[in-house]
Amino acid sequence: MSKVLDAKVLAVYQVAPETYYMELEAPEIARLAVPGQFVHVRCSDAQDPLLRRPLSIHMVSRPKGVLALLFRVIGQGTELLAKRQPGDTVNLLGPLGKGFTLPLPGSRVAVVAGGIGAAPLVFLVQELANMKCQITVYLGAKDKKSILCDGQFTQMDAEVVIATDDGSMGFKGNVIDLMERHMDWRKTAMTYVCGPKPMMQRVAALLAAADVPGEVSLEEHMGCGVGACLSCAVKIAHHGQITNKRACADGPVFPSWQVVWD
Amino acid sequence: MSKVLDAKVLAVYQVAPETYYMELEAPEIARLAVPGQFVHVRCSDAQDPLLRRPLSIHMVSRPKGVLALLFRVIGQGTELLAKRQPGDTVNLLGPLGKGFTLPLPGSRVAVVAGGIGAAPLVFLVQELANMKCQITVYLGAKDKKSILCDGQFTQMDAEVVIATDDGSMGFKGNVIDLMERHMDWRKTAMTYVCGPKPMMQRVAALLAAADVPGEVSLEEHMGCGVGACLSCAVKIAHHGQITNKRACADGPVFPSWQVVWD
Amino acid sequence: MKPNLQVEIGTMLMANPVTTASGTFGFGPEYTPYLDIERLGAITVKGTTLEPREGNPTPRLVETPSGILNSIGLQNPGVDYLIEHYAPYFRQLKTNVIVNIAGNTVEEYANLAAKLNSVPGIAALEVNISCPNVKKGGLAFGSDPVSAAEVTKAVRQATTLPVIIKLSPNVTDIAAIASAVEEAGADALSVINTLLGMAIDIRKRKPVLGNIMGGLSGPAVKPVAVRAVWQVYQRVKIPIIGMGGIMNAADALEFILAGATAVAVGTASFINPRAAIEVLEGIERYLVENNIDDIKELVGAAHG
Amino acid sequence: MKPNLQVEIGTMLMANPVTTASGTFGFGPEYTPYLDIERLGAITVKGTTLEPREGNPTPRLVETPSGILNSIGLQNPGVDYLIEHYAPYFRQLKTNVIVNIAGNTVEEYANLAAKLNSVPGIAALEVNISCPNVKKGGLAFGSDPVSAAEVTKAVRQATTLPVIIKLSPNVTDIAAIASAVEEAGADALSVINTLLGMAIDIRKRKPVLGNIMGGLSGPAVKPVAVRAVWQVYQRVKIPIIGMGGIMNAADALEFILAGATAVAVGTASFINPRAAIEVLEGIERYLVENNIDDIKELVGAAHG
Ligand SMILES: Cc1cc2nc3c(=O)[nH]c(=O)nc-3n(C[C@H](O)[C@H](O)[C@H](O)COP(=O)(O)OP(=O)(O)OC[C@H]3O[C@@H](n4cnc5c(N)ncnc54)[C@H](O)[C@@H]3O)c2cc1C
Ligand SMILES: Cc1cc2nc3c(=O)[nH]c(=O)nc-3n(C[C@H](O)[C@H](O)[C@H](O)COP(=O)(O)OP(=O)(O)OC[C@H]3O[C@@H](n4cnc5c(N)ncnc54)[C@H](O)[C@@H]3O)c2cc1C
Ligand SMILES: Cc1cc2nc3c(=O)[nH]c(=O)nc-3n(C[C@H](O)[C@H](O)[C@H](O)COP(=O)(O)O)c2cc1C
Ligand SMILES: Cc1cc2nc3c(=O)[nH]c(=O)nc-3n(C[C@H](O)[C@H](O)[C@H](O)COP(=O)(O)O)c2cc1C
Ligand code: FES
Ligand code: FES
Repeated sequence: MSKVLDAKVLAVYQVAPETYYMELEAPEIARLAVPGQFVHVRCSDAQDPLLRRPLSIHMVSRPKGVLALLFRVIGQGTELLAKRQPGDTVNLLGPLGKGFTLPLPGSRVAVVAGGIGAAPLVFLVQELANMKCQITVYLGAKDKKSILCDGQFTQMDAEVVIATDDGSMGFKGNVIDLMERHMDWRKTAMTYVCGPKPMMQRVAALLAAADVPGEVSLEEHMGCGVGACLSCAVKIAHHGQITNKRACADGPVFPSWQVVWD
Repeated sequence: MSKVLDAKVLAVYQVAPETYYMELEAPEIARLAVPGQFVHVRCSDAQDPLLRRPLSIHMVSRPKGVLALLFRVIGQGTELLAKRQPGDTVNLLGPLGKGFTLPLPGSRVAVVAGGIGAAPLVFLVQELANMKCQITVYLGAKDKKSILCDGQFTQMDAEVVIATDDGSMGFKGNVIDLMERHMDWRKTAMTYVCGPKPMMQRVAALLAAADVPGEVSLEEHMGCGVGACLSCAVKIAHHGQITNKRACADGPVFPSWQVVWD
Repeated sequence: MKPNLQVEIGTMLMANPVTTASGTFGFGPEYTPYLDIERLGAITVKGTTLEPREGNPTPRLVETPSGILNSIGLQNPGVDYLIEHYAPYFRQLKTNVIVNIAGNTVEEYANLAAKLNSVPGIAALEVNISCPNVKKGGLAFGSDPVSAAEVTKAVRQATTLPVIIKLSPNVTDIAAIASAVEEAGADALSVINTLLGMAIDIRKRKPVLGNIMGGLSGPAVKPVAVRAVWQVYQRVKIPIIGMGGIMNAADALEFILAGATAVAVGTASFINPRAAIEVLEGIERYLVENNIDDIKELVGAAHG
Repeated sequence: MKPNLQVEIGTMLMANPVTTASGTFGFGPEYTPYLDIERLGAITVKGTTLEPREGNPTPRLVETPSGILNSIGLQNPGVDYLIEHYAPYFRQLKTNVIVNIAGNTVEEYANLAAKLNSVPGIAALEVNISCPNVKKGGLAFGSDPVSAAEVTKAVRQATTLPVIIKLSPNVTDIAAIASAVEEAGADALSVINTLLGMAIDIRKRKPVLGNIMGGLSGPAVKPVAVRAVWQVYQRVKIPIIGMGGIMNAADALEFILAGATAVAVGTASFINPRAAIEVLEGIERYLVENNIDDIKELVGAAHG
């Protein structure tokens, strides 16, 4: 079940270049949400920009009824969103989509995050930590300044290994290179991936080659967000058949080996 | 000469129901402006609402480089404008249009304001007071709460007579009724009028019947504001000929006897 | 006193003049978490074809100023699937379900109409004639009066359901098409489908949409849609379902005053899932506030 | 190295591809406080008719979502006044002046073209064929290929100036009209004029505009305009001046990539009086950043 409601902004601040953290009062959504789901956010009251913007649920505090977003300013919508002040309201539609498949409690899992892809994975690691999983997070970004959520992951007792393109923090290179060295992820029950498409495609290939199950969170341009408009089609192979699935309603999380990358 | 520039909001507050006062740092415009002129204000950075909004120059302080607006929240544009905070910027195009014709120094003049029509007349009375004119202001509104600028007019040594529709302040009735009792305006060098169109039309008739010169400030929906698009046509009779004039460039102030009311 | 909101589209009785626009509301269940769809006068469901369709390559959607371009390409599971899986659901609904159909040839339209004719749960057919006529080099059926009338006749003969022809705005003279399909037996008209448009990605130097061109909808098109309803109303006697950029009751009232008997809410549902119900409530409020007993008094009232 | 921005519209050389859209820029002087109009590749001035025109009743303008509807009705002082009062000013300008003309009959267009032919200071004629053909019951010249071609031929024969035909988007097949006017001797095309639209005042229950219908322009129409340029580019060889909702350089580049050799900035000037110059500067910046030596490399580049 999902809701549409005005949520009060509790806090908003910049956490990295062009990246904002926002806390919203939305108890109904916080209560229902599972990791990997998203909210469809109205960034303007006017008719331009018109559409909502899909943003992952970054964290929730059910006792406090709080939902957090972590987003990068890309264009008009996210720019307007970043300007909201505490006390303002933001209209949310959610929680939407199908989240990550959780493993058995105590499992060993890997989490792979590229750039802003870290956003939904914090909520996931919250849950995994509650389930006493053994978690390794492979965290990549352009440079040290752009590394997101490393502190949060560490606090939740996840092992965090970092890669930056320029080597300003952790391993110098990208997350794929990093994974190719650290082979621990081969022994996991599940690898969860979120990041830029080319990176997810390469991680999916890595997982497939090692025959390790994984899940990726896909991004497609969305209209409705609720499965009605078929804008967000992604090609999914299942039992030898390729069909269109809706990123918003059938995903955004899909098994890494089923995605037909183009 | 007119400018287009980003002006910093210095102050903004509500002064009456749905009515806001805004102070902007705009020295170039303050320096050039004369009473009766307006600025064309961009109320949104997005493309909806698209057009600028014409607002009269309410007051200027040339030494401080400050320009003030007084506006009523009517729709989308003015609503967005009222939400600006000190420190924000507002894009202004101005000063635009042809202002009021000033009388000889020391003249006896009348000023007639209906509702938000008081906005440009404060700047006018500033100038008239500097010219040591003898000023009577006929000030009308729906009720006491909606009477605007009476304090300002009094401070500038203008005589202020008030009419409210419900009698909650001053004379009970409209400004026309008030003028019909107070016949002083018949002895003036000029009567300046700004308010709702039907009121201006009736005042113009009153002035014509008494053969007293007057000027009215007209409102028309505007595109460019600079005389290029011909959206803001008003019918003006001159030497027996009726022609289209542009409210933005040839006005907004026109001789009361020349306006062809429809 | 509650004003009378009931309107008729052919023999279909609508409790109120509000429906949804095809392709923007799925098959109904997608929006049930947000509103009671049975309160609407009807729901109009996704375009259906004879065979299942995969639709167009992605991206299928791009935002434009106050609008969106879409090129879904009629992805749908086919009419047989609809009859088997959705019709039983439609039947339970306490509102009308309008099924939107699309074909490549006149025969396909006729077949679709015949297949859907006796299916319980379906209140009316809306015929999308903005599709390319495969036999005529891909020109849309809706782009000339003759082929528009042909489709209308074929559907008319194949069904006893009310036939609503959905007009394309991408024509020189929409009233001429309207008149031709009225003559050919249409019970009502939907006005308008999307405007043909496109967007270019200046970084990639290629069209944004996988299918190059798409259909423009949303508030941006409202002035064109109101004008189309106005022109069509002056030419035909059959009722019009107005649509194109309706975001709220005020927008819907523009269409009704221009001549629409009913209205459809499309793109607005993406922005506000409760848009259709809010349009309905707002229309009712307007009638009450203006002491109007019957919505029909407003239909075309702006023509003076 | 500075990229080459020069383009040719027929025999008219433009130092850069940016001009203004007729009716949105007056006769030039209105905008000189805000930008150096001589830096533009050309300015296109207000539509001119044989006799002076009073224009339409007010309101003549209404804002719509991301757009405006206008029904100025070609208010203008007439061609003789233009020749006498504005041409001397045009002559002094260090840029091209394109004069936009409009008529009620083919003869009027021919007369206008003949009168303007030998006038110094005028670089080209842009022919607005969206006007009603008085002899054909008011159907717009631009709405069918035959009458569009007739106007083109008549103007072509009456002048040696470059002839730019300005196409209406309110047609079923804009490429067919484009092709017909190319054949009839047009040197270039302006694509597009405004979309026919209207708005209704729900309080007064009457159309907002004094003239009932008006022309829709601004960002709302951009997707339709880009599509039109794309379609026309595929059909004709003559250069296209693209316009319709260009607000900034990114928008202008969409038109160029779709096939426009030059672009016109219209409604945008109302919102930002410096828009035309900023479009020019932005195009130049894009070329530099992408190491493109010549704007011509981009024209139609999205067709792949
Ligand atoms: C399920 C899902 C979850 C997401 N979670 C996050 C998150 O937690 N943090 C974050 O920073 N970003 C996230 N994104 C991406 C985010 O939606 C886009 O960055 C955002 O929509 C850009 O909007 P804009 O107006 O700033 O940019 P513009 O480029 O101006 O947007 C124009 C249009 O393109 C769409 N668009 C642009 N980029 C994307 C994209 N990557 N994915 C989908 N639509 C896009 C916009 O929604 C809008 O309709 C997520 C995307 C999806 C699909
Ligand atoms: C020369 C001039 C000076 C003005 N000075 C003032 C002033 O000092 N204070 C003040 O409160 N108002 C003034 N107005 C009126 C003011 O411009 C409108 O109230 C304002 O544009 C409404 O915008 P909106 O978006 O809030 O309303 P909406 O109704 O949403 O506006 C829709 C469109 O209609 C136009 N519009 C609506 N009402 C008017 C109107 N009365 N005149 C012109 N265009 C209108 C808007 O500009 C916009 O394009 C003045 C108008 C003119 C022409
Ligand atoms: C995503 C999307 C899908 C659509 N699919 C269909 C369709 O299958 N059949 C059809 O006749 N119209 C379809 N349309 C057009 C709408 O039904 C409607 O005519 C148009 O969008 C204008 O209304 P709006 O501006 O309120 O959306 C679709 C529109 C959108 C936005
Ligand atoms: C107020 C106004 C007046 C116009 N007058 C004319 C005109 O006289 N002749 C003409 O050919 N086009 C006229 N146009 C159309 C524009 O030149 C242009 O084709 C159209 O507005 C699309 O461009 P835009 O969206 O950038 O404004 C006018 C447009 C506007 C907004
Ligand atoms: S966004 Fe509409 S179906 Fe996914
Ligand atoms: S608003 Fe453009 S001429 Fe007055």
